[in-house]
Amino acid sequence: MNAQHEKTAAVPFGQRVRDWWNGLNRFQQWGVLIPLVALLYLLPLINPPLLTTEPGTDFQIALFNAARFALIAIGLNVVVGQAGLLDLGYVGFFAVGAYVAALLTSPESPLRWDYPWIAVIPVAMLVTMVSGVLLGTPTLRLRGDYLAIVTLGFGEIVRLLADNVPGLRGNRGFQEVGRPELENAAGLPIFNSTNGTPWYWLTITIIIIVLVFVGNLERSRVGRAWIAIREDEDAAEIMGVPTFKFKLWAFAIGAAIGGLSGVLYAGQIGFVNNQKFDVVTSVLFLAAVVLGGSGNKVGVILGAFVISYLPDRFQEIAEYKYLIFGIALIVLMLFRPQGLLGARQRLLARGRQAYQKLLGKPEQIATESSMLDSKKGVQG
Amino acid sequence: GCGGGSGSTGNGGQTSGGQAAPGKPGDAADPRGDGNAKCSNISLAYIGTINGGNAALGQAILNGAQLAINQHNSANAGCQVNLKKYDSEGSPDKAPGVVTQAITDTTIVGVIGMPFSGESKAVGGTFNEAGLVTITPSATNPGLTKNGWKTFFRGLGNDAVQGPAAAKFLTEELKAQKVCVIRDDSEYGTGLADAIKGALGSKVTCEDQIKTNQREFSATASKLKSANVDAIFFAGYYAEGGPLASKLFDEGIKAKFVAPDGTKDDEFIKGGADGAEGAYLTCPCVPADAFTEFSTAYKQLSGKEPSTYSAEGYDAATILLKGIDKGLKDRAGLLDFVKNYEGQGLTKKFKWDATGELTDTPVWSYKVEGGKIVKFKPITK
Amino acid sequence: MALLELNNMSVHYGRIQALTGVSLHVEQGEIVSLIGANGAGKSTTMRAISGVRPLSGGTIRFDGEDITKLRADLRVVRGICQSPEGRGVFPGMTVLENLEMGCYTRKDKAAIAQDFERVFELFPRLAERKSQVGGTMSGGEQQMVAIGRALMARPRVLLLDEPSMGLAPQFIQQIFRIIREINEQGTTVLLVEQNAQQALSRAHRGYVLETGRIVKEGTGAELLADPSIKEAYLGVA
Amino acid sequence: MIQQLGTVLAQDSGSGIGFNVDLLLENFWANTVDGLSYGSIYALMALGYTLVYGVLRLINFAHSEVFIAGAFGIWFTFDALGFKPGPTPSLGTGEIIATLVLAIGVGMIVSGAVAVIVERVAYRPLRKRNAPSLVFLITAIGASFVLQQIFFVWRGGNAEGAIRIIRPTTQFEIFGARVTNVQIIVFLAALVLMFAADTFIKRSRLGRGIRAVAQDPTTATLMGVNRERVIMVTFLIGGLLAGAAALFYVMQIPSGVIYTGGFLLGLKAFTAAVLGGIGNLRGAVLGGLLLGVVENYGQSLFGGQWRDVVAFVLLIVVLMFRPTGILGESLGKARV
Amino acid sequence: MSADKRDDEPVVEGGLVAELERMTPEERAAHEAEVAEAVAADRDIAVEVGDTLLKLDEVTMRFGGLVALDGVNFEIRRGEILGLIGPNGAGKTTCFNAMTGVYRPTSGQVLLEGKPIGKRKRFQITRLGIARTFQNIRLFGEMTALENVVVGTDARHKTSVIGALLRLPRHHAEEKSAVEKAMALLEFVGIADRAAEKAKNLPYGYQRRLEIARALATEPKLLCLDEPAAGFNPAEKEELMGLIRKIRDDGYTVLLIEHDMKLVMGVTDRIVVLEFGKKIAEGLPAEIRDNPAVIAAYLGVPDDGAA
Ligand SMILES: Nc1ncnc2c1ncn2[C@@H]1O[C@H](COP(=O)(O)OP(=O)(O)OP(=O)(O)O)[C@@H](O)[C@H]1O
Ligand SMILES: Nc1ncnc2c1ncn2[C@@H]1O[C@H](COP(=O)(O)OP(=O)(O)OP(=O)(O)O)[C@@H](O)[C@H]1O
Ligand SMILES: CC(C)C[C@H](N)C(=O)O
Ligand SMILES: [Mg+2]
Ligand SMILES: [Mg+2]
Repeated sequence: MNAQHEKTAAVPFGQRVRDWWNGLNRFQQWGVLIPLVALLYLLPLINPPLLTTEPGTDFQIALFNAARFALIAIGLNVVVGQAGLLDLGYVGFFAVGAYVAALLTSPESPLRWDYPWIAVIPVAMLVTMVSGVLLGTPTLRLRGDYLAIVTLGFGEIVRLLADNVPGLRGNRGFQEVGRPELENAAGLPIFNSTNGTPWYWLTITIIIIVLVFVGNLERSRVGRAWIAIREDEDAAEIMGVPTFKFKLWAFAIGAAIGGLSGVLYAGQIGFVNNQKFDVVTSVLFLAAVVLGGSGNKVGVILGAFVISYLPDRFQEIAEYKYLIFGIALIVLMLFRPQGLLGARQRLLARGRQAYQKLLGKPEQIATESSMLDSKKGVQG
Repeated sequence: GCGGGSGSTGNGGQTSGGQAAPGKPGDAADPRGDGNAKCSNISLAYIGTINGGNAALGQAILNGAQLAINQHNSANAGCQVNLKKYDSEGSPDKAPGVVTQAITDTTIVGVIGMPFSGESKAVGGTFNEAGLVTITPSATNPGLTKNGWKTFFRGLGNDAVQGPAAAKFLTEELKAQKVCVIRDDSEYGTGLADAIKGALGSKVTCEDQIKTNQREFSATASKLKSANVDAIFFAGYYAEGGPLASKLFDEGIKAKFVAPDGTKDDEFIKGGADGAEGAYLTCPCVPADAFTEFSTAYKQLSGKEPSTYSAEGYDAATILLKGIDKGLKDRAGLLDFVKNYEGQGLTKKFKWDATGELTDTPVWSYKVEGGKIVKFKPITK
Repeated sequence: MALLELNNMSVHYGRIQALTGVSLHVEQGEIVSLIGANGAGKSTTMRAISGVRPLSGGTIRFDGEDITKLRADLRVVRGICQSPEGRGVFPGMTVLENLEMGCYTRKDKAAIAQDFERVFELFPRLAERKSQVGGTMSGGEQQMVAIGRALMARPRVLLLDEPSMGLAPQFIQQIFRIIREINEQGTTVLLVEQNAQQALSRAHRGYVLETGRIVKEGTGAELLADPSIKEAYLGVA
Repeated sequence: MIQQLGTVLAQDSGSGIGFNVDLLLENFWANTVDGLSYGSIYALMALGYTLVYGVLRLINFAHSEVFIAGAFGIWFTFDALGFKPGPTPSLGTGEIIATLVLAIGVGMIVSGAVAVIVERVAYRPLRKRNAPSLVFLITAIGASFVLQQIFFVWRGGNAEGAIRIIRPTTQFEIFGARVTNVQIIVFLAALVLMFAADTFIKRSRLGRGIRAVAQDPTTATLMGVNRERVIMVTFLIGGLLAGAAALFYVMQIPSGVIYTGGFLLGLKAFTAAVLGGIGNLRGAVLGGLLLGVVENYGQSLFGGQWRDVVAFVLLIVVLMFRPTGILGESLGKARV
Repeated sequence: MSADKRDDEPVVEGGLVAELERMTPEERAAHEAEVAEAVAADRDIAVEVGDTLLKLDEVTMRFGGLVALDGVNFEIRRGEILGLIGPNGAGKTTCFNAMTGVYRPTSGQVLLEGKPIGKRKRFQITRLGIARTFQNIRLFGEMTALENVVVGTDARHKTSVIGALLRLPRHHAEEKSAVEKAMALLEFVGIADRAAEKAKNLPYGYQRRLEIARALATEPKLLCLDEPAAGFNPAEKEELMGLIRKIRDDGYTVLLIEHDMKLVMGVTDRIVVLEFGKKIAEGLPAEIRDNPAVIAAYLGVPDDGAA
């Protein structure tokens, strides 16, 4: 009994935080969330001393990079974390988004149009969604790592098309990619390539919206279907889950979010060429998801922050930055093999209430407590 | 007024039937100035490849600029100018990040760079927005000055000059009737190949494209085998140019190999294995071997002989230093200074037109001989 | 001295304690049955003996040697072999290759050939299907492969985790006969069975496991006669 | 708009896509010969991917760096022997053979050692912690980064110029395609190595252990298989083969050795492994050689810049029709 | 939805017993009514009790040279518990696979309510009303027990992806009822106390029960159980028999594969016997028990200590 006592006491930190959070009611949760989000918005202005990436990298830009990465990670998490489809070519969708933005707004593009920047977003999302469906339709019947390698191939093909299709300008790229046209009082553009703050604000606003939608999905039959597919595709289908349809949706939704972040990236940098869309980038996206805790939205945001932040932070010692990065990746994975925040462990939202109603006690995520209960039961 | 040619000290020993290289013009601007400059907390920046692809080309420039700064600082105790270095890895997609970084550093008032055309193009608009003056010692793509950027100044002749010069070299010097133009996928290679094609016209009987970082050239080799040309012009950088030359040699392709400034570095000879020997190189740069004082100082600093654009880098830094020595401390002031600058440099006379181009732009040819790049002939002056 | 001896053994799955202070011993030449309800910790005990689940307390001794920390594969070399719950047939290997895996640590070619004969005799179905891959066999056929494979190892102690699961009635009879037989030939057996009636009637001794603890032990006959066991494990009828 | 879209896709000088059937027919045999000798590199590398994938279900992204480590080892061996980049020295046959044997030995040892070290330092601790499989993948990428960056920090961003021991010269021709001494050496040596690896895995007890661990690690342990040793041997074999591949690469590729040099090659080799049916040794060899050859046909047909596209399209098309590769995977799955 | 269930004792001891005992009798009655209500959903039933629900018509299944099913014919009538028995490898699981779309029969067809299931996808077959459990348990290991069951209920849900994205009212309603129903089902099979535990951490016997609950959640017309008692001790088997009967009483039709003769004889209404892919007998339990062919092929001569 002693041993058992000790064991239950040693609840890991992440679990404790989660338990605490789940213990709060809606209002208390909002009470914690709102100041937290406010702090996030204020971050570029505060530029906290220890966190800052300067002088190596401009902090505001670093924040934008991190936010953009987080958006990508959220999108990829739908595919990898939720639906369990290993996608090594996610960068392809990111690229499609960036190129759509470039083609529609760069003066070097024959397709340039005159609509405001904001109109690029739906077009880019639609195009990437379609490309997701185009890739998914023939390939989604492949299982596991075969899918991974096919998506990797897809990512490379997208990049190579950017290389080889003359109108996509290969290495030369498109310059002066469009941005939101807002101007400040002095008539200068608010969105430019040197000031990261407006871009950062825009991106986290988008992230919050996306999180709401993705969260809705996650807590619905769609999210459950994804997890079921991830766990056992055959069984899921035999239990009535239209697996192919839901996999395709995961792909399309993930793709659209990837495309969206591509647009933001292209706009902020103002330049798009074929170099940023290689396998390594793709794999770094994946690293953000896994590092944060595949399947955990908040986790992958954290993971994305780490992946994007590290190289920016060590920009000063540029020669070593990727070495440090690689070592950090290995070490972090070693210390947190389940991801920084661990995988999702929450019951479905309504499940908690049902549990409460039926048993008159809060949800028990921790298995050990149910173990104790079972001691009484089972066999007399 | 042409800087090249005047005051030649001769250097026949190394040339193979070529002409003498121009020596240092007597009135070339000296970064040391009068030694009384006053300034504080002010920097210039080199932005370009340092460790990335084709790093040797960037380092040659960086060392030249560093030499000018060192000379300036040792002569002017009251004005210590910092040279900040940013590695763009030579690639247009890495450049925006580092440029942003440089722009947010307000002590930086002028930039030596960007060395390559592609990266220059990617960030020209950003510099322009920030009003930060840039003098490129080497980016040659003609289109760069057509973007309306107010901050872009080119310290050498562009490929609208080098292209026709190279074409002239191919047809007149090498007597080539059939030429294959191979380009890489960079702004530079693409632009230059177009310029050459325009000048050669129907003599271009075959074309091919390779990619940055390509390592394997069998496709190009087999294309060339069936094309049967007299000469090959490769528009690109040495990282691919060397191995390409090597592969073509191994495949028994005998056509003359001609390449531009991007290939003109000792690294080409290493990479070219058996194929580099006998290759010709064109460059809108004058041979630096006669700038004896510069060469010695450069060698002292870097432990190497000056290379392709070392002297141009030195000149660019010198011009910016002149402005600082005049007491200019902000970007706007220095930009204005450069715009109106007129003066003799080590390599040529500097006076920019409204778009940022020079008028005085010599092109030379070089040759690989005995495992070294030696000057061959001036093509145009 | 007991051949296999568990002393005050505890096992955790993460923070869940599955076994608490389990002590039991198996003498050379015995058949010992372990019975208990679903989730009592029977399989966990077997895994711990084989070394694929680490102990969080207590010791395991085999033939006088403390093997608590010994690597799992070396325990096989010492002579402990298990046919695991859920069969663990290698799905991509043929029946023959699966059986060969059983004698992975053996080098006595002649005796191996004999054992093949014996296994094929016991399960003619396996002889018919030598080159079918394990993964496509039916549930019961897979169970045959798993048992055959364990027999191929010629262990000193054979751990059988629910060997009758999924087998048709005529095979269940046979399985218990085989267990008897190999025991008589000198193999010690530790048996986990839901079919408690069968298991206890064949066993020399038995233990009852309840929520991770041993609650009863005795000879097979004693336990069969115990009314509380009758009620809980043997069914009313 | 449609018209403009046309401009974007339109053919342009030297790029764009077109069909050049004549060039393909003209170069068919040359392409085949080149493809086989280059494909040998893919095949040897693919074996390493397939083996590791077999036991750990892990796409070992660090394998390309295991390979490049061997290439660096070989480069430094040449360098230490006094050979330098630039023109090929003229050596006697004996000297050449001795140098090559030494080089392949060094390459194999270096790559083998690096592979085993990566296993020990990066993957084994994760196994101890029961990490989910994606974590291995990310760690593999981390390891790949670290190895690459070690070479970068040490040797910089420029390629070590190719050092050559033999100048490729034509030995004979088949159907008008020249076959060089280098190609003969590479192809024969690779065949010997592939055969040896295949025999080892198929015939030896350890080989059977590898397959058992691949299918069900826990049960394999219950059968007395030492899982850790099996895994180590797997990495070692993969490393040795990659080291040999490194020599064949150095002999055939004019671009020298650079820290990023293994990446695309590794990617293609992995593609080859999947093409053949991952986990299947003969599939890996078949996939490697096939990829080498088809890539070459593709490059004649569509132009050099489409070479890599051809490789990946081939992969996708093959998987469409054979979802587990040409020869199928040998790792079985449980039925419903 | 027959009212008599309310009077039934809880089938499985333990589990919620402690909680239930705390309730007042009225609360308890209400609670049980809730459970019963949720478990026996209002399914539209097209077939009368006793009519043919599912029919196997000359179903043949070949794997290479192996004939796993050889022209098998039998039918399942609505409201009955049909036992499917036979030696190992006789083709029982293959029958299930052919019925649920996992395999396509080489020849012959499966008809549900007179209509061939044809080339329908597996999930469509489930929605038509055939649900199953697996011989080798196939749960969603990382999901909680409750969530596993809710996935089953989703088979009947109509919320679209867009609806879920925007949380439309239908989505709300479906979610709410799904969870309640799932919880009730868990209670029905007796594992509600471990609703929040990951499926993979449940002991074997609990996992089997969970599979049954999940299959029931799809509101099948026909429930197919593949060796549900494997890994149960006799006492637990006894409980399982009660559970199966109760499922039938709720209006489901059950097809049962099982090797435990006591269970099969005790619970089934009719039995079909397969051997080597062929049907060798069909009839009432008592007939089958005494059928010499079945004894020879399957049952064997009763052994001394046999249960
Ligand atoms: N991998 C695991 N993770 C967490 N808990 C586990 C795991 N395996 C088993 N358990 C728990 O440990 C306890 C004992 O399980 P075990 O499998 O040993 O039971 P058993 O007696 O073999 O039951 P059964 O008769 O159902 O096979 C159970 O409560 C089970 O939930
Ligand atoms: N995919 C397959 N490939 C080859 N043979 C198969 C396949 N599936 C089943 N079989 C064979 O078909 C026969 C029938 O198998 P099935 O699983 O239906 O048996 P079963 O009656 O369920 O037996 P058990 O009681 O042992 O579970 C077996 O001999 C099996 O080996
Ligand atoms: C350094 C130089 C070779 C650069 C080259 N002229 C370019 O425009 O990119
Ligand atoms: Mg068990
Ligand atoms: Mg079966």
